[in-house]
Amino acid sequence: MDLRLTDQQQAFRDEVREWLATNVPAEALPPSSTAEGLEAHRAWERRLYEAGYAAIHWPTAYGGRDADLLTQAIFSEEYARAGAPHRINVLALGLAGPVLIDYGTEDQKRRWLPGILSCDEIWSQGFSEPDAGSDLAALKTTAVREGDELVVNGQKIWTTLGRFADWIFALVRTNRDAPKHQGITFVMIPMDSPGIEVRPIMQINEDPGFSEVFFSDVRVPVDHVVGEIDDGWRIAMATLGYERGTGLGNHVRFSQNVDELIALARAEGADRDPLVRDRIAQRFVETEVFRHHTYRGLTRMASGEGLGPEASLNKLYWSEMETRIFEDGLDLMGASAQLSDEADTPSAVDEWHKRYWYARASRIYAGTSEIQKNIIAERVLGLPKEPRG
Amino acid sequence: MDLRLTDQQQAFRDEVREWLATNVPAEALPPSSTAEGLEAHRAWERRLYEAGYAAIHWPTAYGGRDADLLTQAIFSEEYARAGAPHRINVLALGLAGPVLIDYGTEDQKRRWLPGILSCDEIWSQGFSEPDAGSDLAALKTTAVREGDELVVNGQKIWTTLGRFADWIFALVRTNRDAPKHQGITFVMIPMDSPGIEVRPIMQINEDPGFSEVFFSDVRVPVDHVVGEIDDGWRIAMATLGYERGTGLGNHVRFSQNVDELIALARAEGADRDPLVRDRIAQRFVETEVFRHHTYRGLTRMASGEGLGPEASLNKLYWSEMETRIFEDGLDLMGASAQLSDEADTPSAVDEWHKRYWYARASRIYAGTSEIQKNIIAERVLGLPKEPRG
Amino acid sequence: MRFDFTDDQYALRDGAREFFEGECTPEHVRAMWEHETGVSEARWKQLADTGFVGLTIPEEYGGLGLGAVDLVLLLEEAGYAGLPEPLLETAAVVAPVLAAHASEATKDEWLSRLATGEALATVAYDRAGDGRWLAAQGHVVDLVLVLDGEACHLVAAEECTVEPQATLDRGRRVAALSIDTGDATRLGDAEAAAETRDRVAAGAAAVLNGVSRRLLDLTIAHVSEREQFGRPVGSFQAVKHKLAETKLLVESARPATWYAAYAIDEGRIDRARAASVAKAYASDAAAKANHESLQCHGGIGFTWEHDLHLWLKRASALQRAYGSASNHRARLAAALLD
Amino acid sequence: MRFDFTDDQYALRDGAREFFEGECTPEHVRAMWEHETGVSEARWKQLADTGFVGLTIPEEYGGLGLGAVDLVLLLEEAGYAGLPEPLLETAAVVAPVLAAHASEATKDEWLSRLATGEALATVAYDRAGDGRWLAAQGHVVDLVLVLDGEACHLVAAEECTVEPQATLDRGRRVAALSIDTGDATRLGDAEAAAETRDRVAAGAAAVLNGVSRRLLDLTIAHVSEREQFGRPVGSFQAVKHKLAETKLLVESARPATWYAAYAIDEGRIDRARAASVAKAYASDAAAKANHESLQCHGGIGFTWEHDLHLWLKRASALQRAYGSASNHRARLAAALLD
Repeated sequence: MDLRLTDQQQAFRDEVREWLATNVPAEALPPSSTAEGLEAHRAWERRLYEAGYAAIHWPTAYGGRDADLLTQAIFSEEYARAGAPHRINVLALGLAGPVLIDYGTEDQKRRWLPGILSCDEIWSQGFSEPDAGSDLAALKTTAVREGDELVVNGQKIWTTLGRFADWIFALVRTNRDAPKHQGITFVMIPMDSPGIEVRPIMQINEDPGFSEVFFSDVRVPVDHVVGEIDDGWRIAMATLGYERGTGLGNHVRFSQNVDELIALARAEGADRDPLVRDRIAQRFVETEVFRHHTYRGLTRMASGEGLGPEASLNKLYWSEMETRIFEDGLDLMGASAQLSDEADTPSAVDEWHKRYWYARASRIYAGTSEIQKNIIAERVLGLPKEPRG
Repeated sequence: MDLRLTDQQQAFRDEVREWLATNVPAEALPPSSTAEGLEAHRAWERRLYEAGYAAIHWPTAYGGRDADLLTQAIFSEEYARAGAPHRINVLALGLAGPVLIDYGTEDQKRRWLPGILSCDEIWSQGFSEPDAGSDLAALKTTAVREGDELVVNGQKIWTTLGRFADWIFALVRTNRDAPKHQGITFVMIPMDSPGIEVRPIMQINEDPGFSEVFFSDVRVPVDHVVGEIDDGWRIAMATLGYERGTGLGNHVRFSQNVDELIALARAEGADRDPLVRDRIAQRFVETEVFRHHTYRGLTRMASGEGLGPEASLNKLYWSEMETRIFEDGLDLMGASAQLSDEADTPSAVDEWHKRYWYARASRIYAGTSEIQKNIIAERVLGLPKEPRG
Repeated sequence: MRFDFTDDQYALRDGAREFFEGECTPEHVRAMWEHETGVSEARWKQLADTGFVGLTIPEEYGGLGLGAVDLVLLLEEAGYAGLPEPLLETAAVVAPVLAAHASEATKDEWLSRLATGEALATVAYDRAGDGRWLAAQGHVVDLVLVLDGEACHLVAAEECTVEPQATLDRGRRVAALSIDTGDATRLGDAEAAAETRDRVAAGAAAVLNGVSRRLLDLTIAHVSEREQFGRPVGSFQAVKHKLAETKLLVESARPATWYAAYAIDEGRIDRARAASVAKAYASDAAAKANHESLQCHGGIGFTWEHDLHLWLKRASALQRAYGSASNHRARLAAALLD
Repeated sequence: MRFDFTDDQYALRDGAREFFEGECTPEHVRAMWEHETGVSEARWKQLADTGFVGLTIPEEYGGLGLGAVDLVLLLEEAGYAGLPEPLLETAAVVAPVLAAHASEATKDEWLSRLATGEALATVAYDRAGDGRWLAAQGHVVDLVLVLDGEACHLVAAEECTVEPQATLDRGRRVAALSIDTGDATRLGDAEAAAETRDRVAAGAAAVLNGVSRRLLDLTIAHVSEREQFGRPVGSFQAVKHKLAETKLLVESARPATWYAAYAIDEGRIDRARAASVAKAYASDAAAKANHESLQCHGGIGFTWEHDLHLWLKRASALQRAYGSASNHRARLAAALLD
């Protein structure tokens, strides 16, 4: 066991840290859900791109740095520590790009990868549907081949940046007669195609970050299909593996959250209250445990072992922990937690609420906590499956 | 809403209170799991009987007082408040007796009711089996009719006072070809019948209160069957209704437990610790809520409404609450909780452990907490049933 | 010994339920979110006309002269409906405290106007960090009852500095009030303050119980209909058990709250304990209902257009207002251990 | 950056596992419950002969000269096996503290004898209410390391008044010791005491993690086999989710504990925090494992003849010994907030 960095890793850390110290905007950018904020975020992404930090995990051949997992983790940690802006094109950098690299044709790579890297083209993800939910493969959006085109009809939901995205990578059903997990195709669709309508979803935290996307006879060239027609489920499943590198800096964020909780307790004059102290200490314990768990998983992945179903332990852990952290913050505020804006608190109450609802959403998206528990029970513990209804 | 007692009820309360004050032994009786303790408990039951308190809920015709539910509750509360000895023949007074009163022939009533009332005959219950557990109707003990006798073979488990009991009322399978819930018969079996072997079960609290009972070709006269052959499941289900009167004094006991917890906190010098105070207050809240819940249920039952599946809310509530009370006590003791005897604590650590394990057992017996939740979900909330495997 | 309501009390409850089903639908509640003041004067007037607002006001002032037990089921229905108007503050707290502790002159000045719905009242119980008071619907009320430690004060709203606040739950807005109190504003003695505290706690518990019931009902409806993996979500044991646990808490909170109302009406010796027990338990039950209901709804529960959040936010606010569960436990601990 | 053990460390772990599978089966543990002292001298001697007891003792005294990271997996296996002998106290605490802080004379007197298994040691960390110390296997040890606030003391057992206690877990007995400490018995400075405290916490966490794993494994085996309502108990979602939650806690506790061992070996600045994090989390994980395992076993888990209770009682004892979760959280709160 050796948690020190090599000289080379240390040098990379120093380089990243210095670059971020120089380049991270002093003021937080406006929210990317506004047109103004989006431009500011695009400019920031462009800066990252020019410095070679846009996608360090991509192969060098496609503009990345071929960074190994540890190097990615170092970058993610420093990025989180610096409080740098959230990444807006993560779905393209983390999912669409790697899918193209692994499954795309050379033409497809040339067409799409550069725009992803430079953030000239923003991507959204078209997997979820209203009637599918946790049961992703129950998707109903259809694509019927007519000559060299697919004609797409249906509806996607929970697409990020839907209003601003240039492209959507979507799963569509190309064969209704095939079993549920077959007959699904992975296709890239321009968001300005005729027949696409985007309706923002107003969320309960009043954030319009997600949209519904409706497809009516949307015509897509067949060469926008990645992989083979009817073979999209396999690719969709492969994207789950790409997510393994995405949470590497999360533990830094959670530790920062506990620091904010401590600052809040002090500001509320509650830091001598033993009940508050006990809860803050418990949140600290949980974030520390998560940090060690992250490093442990990192080592396993770096040595070529997949996390496999144990990724569910990770997801379940942090989403539940995050909810508790923000709920504790609201409890600390007491009756003031009902306000939606209060300048007195160190972290504005608004911001707490927003993050609290996000945290609660994290128990739903990317596999609900209940589904994670099923996976752990059946695939980690080996318990017998439920009888099918 | 009127929680006052009528003059008549008040008079009964005073009478009971006075009788208990005069008659309850100053020293706790030895455990009824010992021969000596059993005799002492029998003597106490006899005293109750002679004073007319053995089974006040039974009809006057059979030696009871025809007491309504409120009167029963008054008796149970006073009994608990007085710290009177636990009742040893509860299964007979609460289940076998009422079954006989409702389903027995006149001969059967004459044969068994007097011995129950006077505690001359002690009864155990033969429902549970090792392979049945929560799924009571999966019982396998068989009874084959041969002339005027049933020949019983099989095994019962978790029978109380098995070693000392004179009789056992048992469910046996008389028809193997019938559906699971049919072909079951309710029968009274003398425990001194040839072919019965009783093996005490040593529990993890080192209490040998339960036994396994093995039946090998045990011959029982057919007139010991209550109701009709093959119609025992209906009677077994009816006994669930009889239990409604049995928990009426429980809330007094739980409030006493919280008082003991407070005394323990003081003795451990922990009563100024805000974390301890918060937990004790929570236990108080829970016991108070339970008390009100009990009175509410009592009023509903007294006005002729059955509790029905809401009895599951009650069972779930108290068994979980009781476990927390005793777990808090162990936490208060800290490292000393690992000792199994320590004279310094106000309630000996031994006693806490014993009650802690009992409390945990209460989450299993008479329908596990999980089964109670199923009942609440399906029969109170009306949620759809699980598909059958 | 009868732990139940009378037929008259149930009839009042049914009347309130019917009224809310007509006049306080989710659409009505939603409309208040966008409304200028967030309070419907018309609905309040109607509520007053039916006698609900003046329920606890003596008949000589135009009320029904009833008590906390008569009101408690109405408060629960108000929570169930998501009523924006300050029925809790006006009818469960200010009116009865005035009736019991105010001078004849003060009663003459206010009680009839409260009964007719002409005047609204609120309670200043929760303090903001800066010495101001947070008061529900403080921006539209006429009268404020201030609970300041061991003393109660009565202040006309026009004598306060009133600053409306942005609130998470725009169906129950809060204003920050700066209030000058002194001997001139004092109402009654320490008993008036103690009684006020208990009425606030018990009343808030009753409203919370209604909110929790609504959260549970919305969720039962959703999981009974919504299918995943070819079966209703509500047929999964994990979902069942969550909702069974929630039901247990919510159903247990109700008799405890009813008892607190009874203890208030009867001046029982355990009144203060009963009120804290009710608010502590109801708050925790609401937190559980909040958690499980959103989780069982999945993504749809996070959308503005779904009604769930109207009650999620009410639950979140009332759970922490008027003394959180841990505040009330601390009060109980002092009573039990000191 | 490598958060993993070396092949050598895994080989040691495998050796320990194999040893325990042969010499510390449930039947062996059970035998200790009825044994006169509850400690098998023969097994301890064997453990010493394999080098496990002396693992952390410098080679010059006949040990292997290894560290806390090398030992931590062995402690976990000891917990998994339910080992009655004081490996935690001797090898994880007393030996390394002596090696680091004792005088040459003291080291000469004790370390070789500890390494050969000739002498046993324990730690006096938990106080009984009456000023005595509770010490694991205190009735059979030769040497006692006392952690008294900011000071460590080393006392020969023969100089203590030793009173064996009845314990819930007769596989790990406890004696009450009356100990005279003073300048003559003091060992090292405040740092020695701090290090001792951290070694106790981290070591106890490691053993607890093994206990929790065993509880979970016993339960998985049971619910996979036991049928109710025509299907394995483990196929019910409620059971699955309980055990998934337990697995989450237990698996998360392990890397945190390994890190604490690493922080001890490396003298990291967050050593004290890491040790408290490990013990707090491992204690709560053990409490969860204790709860769910017994519940999932149903009635059979309450019987003396079933092995489950051997680990239930070990979990219950170690969860509260050497600083409970809330004790360690209080320590962390002081570090974070004061």
